[in-house]
Amino acid sequence: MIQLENVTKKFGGKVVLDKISMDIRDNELTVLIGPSGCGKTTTLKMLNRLIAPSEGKITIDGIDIEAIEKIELRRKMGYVIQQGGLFPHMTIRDNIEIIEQLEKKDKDHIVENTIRLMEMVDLDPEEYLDCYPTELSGGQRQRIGVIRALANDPKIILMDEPFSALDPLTRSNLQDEFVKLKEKVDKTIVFVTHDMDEAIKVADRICIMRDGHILQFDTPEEILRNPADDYVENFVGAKRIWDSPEYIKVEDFMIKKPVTCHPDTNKGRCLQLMSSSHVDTLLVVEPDNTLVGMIGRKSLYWATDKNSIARDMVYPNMSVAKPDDNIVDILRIVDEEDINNMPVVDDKGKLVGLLTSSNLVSTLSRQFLSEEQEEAKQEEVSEV
Amino acid sequence: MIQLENVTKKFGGKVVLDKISMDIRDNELTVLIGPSGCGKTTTLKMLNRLIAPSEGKITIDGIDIEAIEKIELRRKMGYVIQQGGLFPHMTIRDNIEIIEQLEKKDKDHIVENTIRLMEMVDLDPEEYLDCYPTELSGGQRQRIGVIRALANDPKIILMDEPFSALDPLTRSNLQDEFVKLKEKVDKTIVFVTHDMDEAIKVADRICIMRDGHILQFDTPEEILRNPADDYVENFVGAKRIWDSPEYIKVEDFMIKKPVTCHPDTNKGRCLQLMSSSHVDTLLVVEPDNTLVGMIGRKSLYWATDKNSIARDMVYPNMSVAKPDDNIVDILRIVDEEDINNMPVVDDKGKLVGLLTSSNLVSTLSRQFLSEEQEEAKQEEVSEV
Amino acid sequence: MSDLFKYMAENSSEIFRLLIEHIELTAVAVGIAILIGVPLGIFISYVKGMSKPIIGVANVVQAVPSMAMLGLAIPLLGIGVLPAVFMVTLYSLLPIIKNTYTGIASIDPEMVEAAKGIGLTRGQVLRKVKIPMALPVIMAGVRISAVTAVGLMTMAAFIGAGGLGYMVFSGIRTANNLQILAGAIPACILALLVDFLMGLVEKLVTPISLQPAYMEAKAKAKKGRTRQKAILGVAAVLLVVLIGNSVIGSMGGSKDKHITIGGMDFTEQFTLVYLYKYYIESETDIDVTAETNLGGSQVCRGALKKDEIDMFIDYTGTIFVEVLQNDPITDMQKVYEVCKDEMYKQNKFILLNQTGFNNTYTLATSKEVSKEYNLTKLSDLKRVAKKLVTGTTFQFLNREDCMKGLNSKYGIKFKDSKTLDGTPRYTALENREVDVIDAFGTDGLLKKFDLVVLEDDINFFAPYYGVPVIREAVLKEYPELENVCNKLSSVLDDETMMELNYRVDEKEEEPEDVAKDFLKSKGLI
Amino acid sequence: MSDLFKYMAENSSEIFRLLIEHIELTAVAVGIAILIGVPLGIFISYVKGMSKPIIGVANVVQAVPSMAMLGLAIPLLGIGVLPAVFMVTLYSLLPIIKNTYTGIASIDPEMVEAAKGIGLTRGQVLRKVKIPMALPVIMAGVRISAVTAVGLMTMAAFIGAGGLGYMVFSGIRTANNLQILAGAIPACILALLVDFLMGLVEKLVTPISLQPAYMEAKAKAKKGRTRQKAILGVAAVLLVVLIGNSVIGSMGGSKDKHITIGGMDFTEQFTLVYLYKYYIESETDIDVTAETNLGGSQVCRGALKKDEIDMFIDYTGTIFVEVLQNDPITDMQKVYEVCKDEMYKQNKFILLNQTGFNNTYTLATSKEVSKEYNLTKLSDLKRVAKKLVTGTTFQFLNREDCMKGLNSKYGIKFKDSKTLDGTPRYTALENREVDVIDAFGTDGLLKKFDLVVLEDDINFFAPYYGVPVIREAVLKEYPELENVCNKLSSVLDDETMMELNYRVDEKEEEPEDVAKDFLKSKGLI
Ligand SMILES: Nc1ncnc2c1ncn2[C@@H]1O[C@H](COP(=O)(O)OP(=O)(O)OP(=O)(O)O)[C@@H](O)[C@H]1O
Ligand SMILES: Nc1ncnc2c1ncn2[C@@H]1O[C@H](COP(=O)(O)OP(=O)(O)OP(=O)(O)O)[C@@H](O)[C@H]1O
Ligand SMILES: [Mg+2]
Ligand SMILES: [Mg+2]
Repeated sequence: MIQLENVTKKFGGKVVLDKISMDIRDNELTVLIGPSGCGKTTTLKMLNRLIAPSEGKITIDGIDIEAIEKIELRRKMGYVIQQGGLFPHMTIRDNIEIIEQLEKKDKDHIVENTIRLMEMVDLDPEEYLDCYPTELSGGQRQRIGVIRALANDPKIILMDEPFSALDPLTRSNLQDEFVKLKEKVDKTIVFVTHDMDEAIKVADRICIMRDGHILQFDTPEEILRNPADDYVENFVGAKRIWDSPEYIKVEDFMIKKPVTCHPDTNKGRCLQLMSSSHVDTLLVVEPDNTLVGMIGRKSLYWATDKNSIARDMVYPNMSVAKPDDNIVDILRIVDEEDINNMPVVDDKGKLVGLLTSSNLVSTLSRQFLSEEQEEAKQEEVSEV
Repeated sequence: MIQLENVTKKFGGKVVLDKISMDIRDNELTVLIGPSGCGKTTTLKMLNRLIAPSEGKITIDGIDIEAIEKIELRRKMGYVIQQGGLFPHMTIRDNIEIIEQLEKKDKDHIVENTIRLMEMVDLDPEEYLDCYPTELSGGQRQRIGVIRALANDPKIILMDEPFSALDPLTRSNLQDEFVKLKEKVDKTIVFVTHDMDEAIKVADRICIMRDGHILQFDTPEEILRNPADDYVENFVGAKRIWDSPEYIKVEDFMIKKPVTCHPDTNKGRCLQLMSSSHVDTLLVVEPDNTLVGMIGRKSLYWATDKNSIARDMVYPNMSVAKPDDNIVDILRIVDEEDINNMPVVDDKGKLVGLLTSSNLVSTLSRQFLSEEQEEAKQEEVSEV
Repeated sequence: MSDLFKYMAENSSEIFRLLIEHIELTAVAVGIAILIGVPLGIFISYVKGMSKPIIGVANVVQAVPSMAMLGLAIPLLGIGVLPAVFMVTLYSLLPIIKNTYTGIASIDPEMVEAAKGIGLTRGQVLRKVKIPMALPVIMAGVRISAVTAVGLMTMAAFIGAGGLGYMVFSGIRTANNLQILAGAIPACILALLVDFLMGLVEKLVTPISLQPAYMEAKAKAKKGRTRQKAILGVAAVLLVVLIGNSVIGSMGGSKDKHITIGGMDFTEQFTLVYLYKYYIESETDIDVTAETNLGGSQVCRGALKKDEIDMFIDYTGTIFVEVLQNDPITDMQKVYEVCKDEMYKQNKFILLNQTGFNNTYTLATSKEVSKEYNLTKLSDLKRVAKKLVTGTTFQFLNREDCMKGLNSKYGIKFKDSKTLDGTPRYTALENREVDVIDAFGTDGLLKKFDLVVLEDDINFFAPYYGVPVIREAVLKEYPELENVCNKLSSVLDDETMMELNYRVDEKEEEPEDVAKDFLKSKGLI
Repeated sequence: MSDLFKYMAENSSEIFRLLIEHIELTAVAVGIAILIGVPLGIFISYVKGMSKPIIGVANVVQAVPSMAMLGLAIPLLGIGVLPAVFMVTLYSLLPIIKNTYTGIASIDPEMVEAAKGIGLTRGQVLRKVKIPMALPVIMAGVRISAVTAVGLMTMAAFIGAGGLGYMVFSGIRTANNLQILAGAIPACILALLVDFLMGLVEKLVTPISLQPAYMEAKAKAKKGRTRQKAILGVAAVLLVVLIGNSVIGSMGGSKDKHITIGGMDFTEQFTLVYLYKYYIESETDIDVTAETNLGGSQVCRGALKKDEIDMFIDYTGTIFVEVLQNDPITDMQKVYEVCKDEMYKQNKFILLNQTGFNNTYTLATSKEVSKEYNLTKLSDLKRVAKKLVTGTTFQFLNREDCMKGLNSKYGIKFKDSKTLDGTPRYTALENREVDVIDAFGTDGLLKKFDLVVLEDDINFFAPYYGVPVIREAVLKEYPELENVCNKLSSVLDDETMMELNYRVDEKEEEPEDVAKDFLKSKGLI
């Protein structure tokens, strides 16, 4: 665990980081994100002692890093540098292998490792290993920077905007690689990015910074669902959550007070209820709110007996949703089963809400409609 | 107009660009996009003669650029360099103003212009103009690189991944600035990026490159809707279109053969029709397919007269959609008017399709469900 | 150590004069080397094919031994400032060219591409990017050159261009370590000063951000610049004044009627040059340049032959023995005539009338002794030598035409002979440890210690009379010079020269002033 | 021009020998300078406070005039290889230190940060990043130093360390431009060679990507490297062999019983040194180091005084006139005795027996003339001079102890006297344009032209007999030397030396071989 305690950094008189504290947990991928110039790189460089904090202290597993030998500290940490930082006088191979070579690792192992890494970032080892950095494109250089940090198989990896110059396909592959890496081999990764999609995709926890302060440090889900303030919400992007629809839960958008009736209500009363409350569906519940079933106009038609009661008219095979199902689950069901309405039931079988097609449509349309409209609709929808 | 004709570039024996031809139109923002190493930067550098093509020729307004004096050519073109390319020995001010100073422009004008530009990219002139590049963060440097290219107010601007190091808010502001710039003051912009969202947002036309070839060169809409091949589709991202929902047209997802009835059909026949075809709504059309209206179960209830015919039972105030309305328009209407079904009618009032809530839901859910499911559903949906 | 301080203090005015000369010479040479070397270095970094040949030439030049270079330069450029500056400039080129070339060639090519990409012309890329970024390396070359030039410029003294080398080489010639150090130490200090000033230049022209550790010192650096500029400004003004002075001086000398009088490198000669200069200038409308400090008589004679000077004051004995390779004889008139004839025959040099001073060996004694033994002439020695102790140089003691001759030819035998050197002889005489010492006829010390010079009534010592030597062509052009010089020459006698030398050496007056003074006091000007 | 080629061709073996010496000296000096300078430059780029003082010291050293440096170094380090290498090393330091410092200090700090960031230690940052990136600048400094050192090393000749400077300075002393050039031109070529080799080193150690324009030449460069390595390999092997040789040579000389014989810088002395060396070595178990080419007799005497050599062969006349400042006399025994006494008194130097050769002025004539006028002795001249024409140097004509004396003391008056110089005298004699010429007693040319040397039966010419001079202490340690040397000395006469000189000068045999040969032929070894 890496801990920052009240760390402040000043350049000249300018305060760049202002008493920030954070815990970076082991085997997690922590993302630092924030607007340009907020101090992400500075924070990262303090972790491997390229920059000394003006105040405060940083510990790794409880040991002040000032007490750890610099070189040892840095060899334990891979470091991907923001602007690449490849050595122009070395071939790509030497750039990648420099630390391994210095540590006199087994030759064959080095070569194998390099080839594996090159393949991981989708660069042809044959073609590029003997080139010099100037012969590579921007994105290719960046990838070399990334694998240089991995070559020595460090426990901690610091990555400063490692994929900023990559196209979406390559980038997405690499993101997956890193998530896998962290999970399979227990790496602690600190990852700077300015791309919220990326952050949400890879992060275990996200630290949102601004002007040298930490605004929020939490899981992606919490940040998406409960942004700490307007700035975070805005930075994350109000519609961002649609890029992670699994965080949109049924309880967030279901109709919370659907129109219900007692199981003993008769057909006429049912029809009357539908008309008076402008709905096509009634939910049949016991007095203790246990869901019995659902009836619609169709069922009323089919029920030829004038005295049929609600309990007898309910649809068969009714699908139900749970309040913490997410919208993707629901859409999949809706899509598969071609149904329009779906009651929401808690663990004990009690009715808590209702999902309808139009309710889904209006939820889904939120991502495309502008804030104001949305806001205005919000209440309306939840009352339908 | 900048034209590339069969331009080939080899580095050593390696073919980096292979006979590419393209027209870059005046006053348009042309985006070059493609995977890392595909030759975007190389193409850009050939436009201002930093690199000479191995074969082929490049013309500007019909004049071979080889015939234009290099310096004149370059001064006519702003150039934002991929890795920043700021001069470390000059202050930010000098970096920005270097060309203006050399051209001995009016001092006051230069100062004003610089301040304006700094404010455009959201950097405090007071704070940064006297700094040196090493004192700036990655994103700050990149922004300086951008305004250096603008300082001399060139007609053509070449931008090589100009916003890759910027956070989403800053980036989005700058994207807007550039779109405005192009529209207001007639600039021709060639913009390299690897970010498809960005490309779609700012581009008039997008050139998708791969391995030194042009895969597709078209408007964003065309590329989104009709990717030239699987690679493009994949590169663009199948779900990408949901980021530009305005390109999703009603005709793309409406039910193309809704259940209709003649205006003279009586109530019983209507009910029968609904049951047999499992729908809640019937569209009432003249024999020449002109839409008369829509009836649903509700209207059948209300029509107490057993002999009522369809024509008399249609809903009042029916909203209709046009086939080239986009999904956002429709959602807005659905949202505002709280309706479930909407017939689609062409310019002549003839019925061409129908939109229903569940049809909308399944369309919208496509963005979240995986390819296979989607593919499978595709036909189903369009038949409902 | 304290000896050294004393020596330097005693000779401070001369050291200072030489230092100034040295600064002028070095500044000009380094300046020219920079003006040539930096553009050349830049040039070859652009034109690929040229770097090898040009650096090759600079290498070859650097490898030529400096003595050989001098040897080769003199026939081409003669003596004086020109060849000295030329030589030092040549030697200064390599570090400047090489470092300029290396500095510019090793700039990050991506930086250059960026500069080109934003539309800088070749020249602007150079001025705005390449030179500023290569500046630390270029300046390293310049500083190496400048410092080396300070040391090399000591060679200038070999060819009469003056400078601190004069001290060093006369120190080496006379094995006088103090003198060597008195020349070498100011040179070293000058080198430090030069490097310091160059360092300031470098700091001023180097962009702050390229200076190591500028961040912490950013504010300070900006403030510091003002002070640096001030120091440099003062230095520059001083230099311009210095060089301007000597340029104007030399320009002032190029009027219509004009001659140059050369002088050797010891006190008497300085004064003599100015004596003739002022007198000629007052009696004629000829303008005279004083070209003092040309080294030995050999050098002066060479300069006269090559028309670099028009006249100088030689000594008859020197011509007779050294040039004509005769054994010394004592007949002053015969010596003069042989010299006059031979010099004319060999070189078309004309010897004007001999002056009245004879800078030869003499014997001197104190007033006291003189009275006691009634000793005023050499011939008196026969009588009293047995009672006297001499204190002479080793050389005087062993030369046939000195002590040995006195003994063998005139049977003069002293009671005892001690070998002593330099000033100690005079002190020993004063303390009466010795009674008679040897001396040169016009030595200022004779005057200082107020001694009695024994009159050479037996014509024993070979004559070393001062005599103006002039080229025939010059005399034809300005025939008036003959009378004027002769008139002055007749006024100058041992007594006078001794006095004048005394004033310059002991009282540390300037030779110019002493000369002017004397001429005025005699009503000559 | 063609003169020059001829001269160089004629002296090619000597030039080559000097060149090899020069290469050894320069290589060692530059090698040491690199070993000191580069680490020092690196050191001061790390330890901020040190850069000023250390560069300051290097500046000061650079500004010391080289002559003064020599003057100061000799008392400390004596003469020979050590002070020469020391001096050149000192002068080579500044460019190396300064450029190393500048190169390292001006590396892009972001690059250094990257290196630190990925976990390189200070040393690794230095080795892997800083040095490779600064290499062009460092090598520029090294190349400047190396080339300058080639030129400076000519100074070595002043203190008996040999090298090409020997040619240059003896050329300067004798105003022989051909000789100057014959020394200077190989030095220049050597400089180019050194720079070329250094260039190869630089190319090999510089990462390809930092070399200008590597891209186009990438494939070529890789191929080229093999060839470069080969060239460098050969050069390195040669150098090691050279230096190794001289090191082993000098080590071999440090056996238990051991003396060093010094020699001056002309042909005869080379042979003499080897003659005594081989003879002593064969007759005793003393090991002798030959320290030839020490400059003039002054230098040898200095070296003897400072125990740097133990013995050398001086000339009686030289001691008598130059050291003791006597007027020349003709009595060879008296001269010898005066010299012997005085040298012992003054320095505890012991003059062993005089040799039989007298390297003084003589007159010579052709066999033909000799027969015609029955002319074999000087006294014969009285009789026939009126009919003869002499061809002599200007000096001979004008010296009292030469032609003038013949005239004045013996009334010998020739029909006519022409002044001629050098070899032309011999040719003129051969063509009978003149009948009698002057010569030095042991000149090889006498032998070459097979001339008759007129016997000095009137004891006219001052004696310049060769005489071994040895320190008393040495003789005490190895008393056997006295007999051995005397035995050899008695064998050496004019005839012999003339023969030997002739073989070395004209037949271009090596002095060692000639000496060995001679001793063998006489059954001496
Ligand atoms: N100087 C060079 N020498 C050799 N190969 C080069 C050189 N410059 C570029 N290349 C190669 O040309 C190809 C195209 O490079 P280019 O820089 O145009 O790519 P790019 O499309 O801009 O990529 P990126 O998005 O990563 O910046 C790459 O494979 C690169 O390795
Ligand atoms: N060496 C320095 N001297 C002075 N100020 C600095 C220095 N390094 C960084 N700064 C300032 O500190 C602030 C934070 O810089 P930092 O590089 O940490 O930003 P960042 O969050 O990494 O931004 P970006 O996303 O643009 O890379 C910036 O305002 C920058 O101007
Ligand atoms: Mg950053
Ligand atoms: Mg690129």
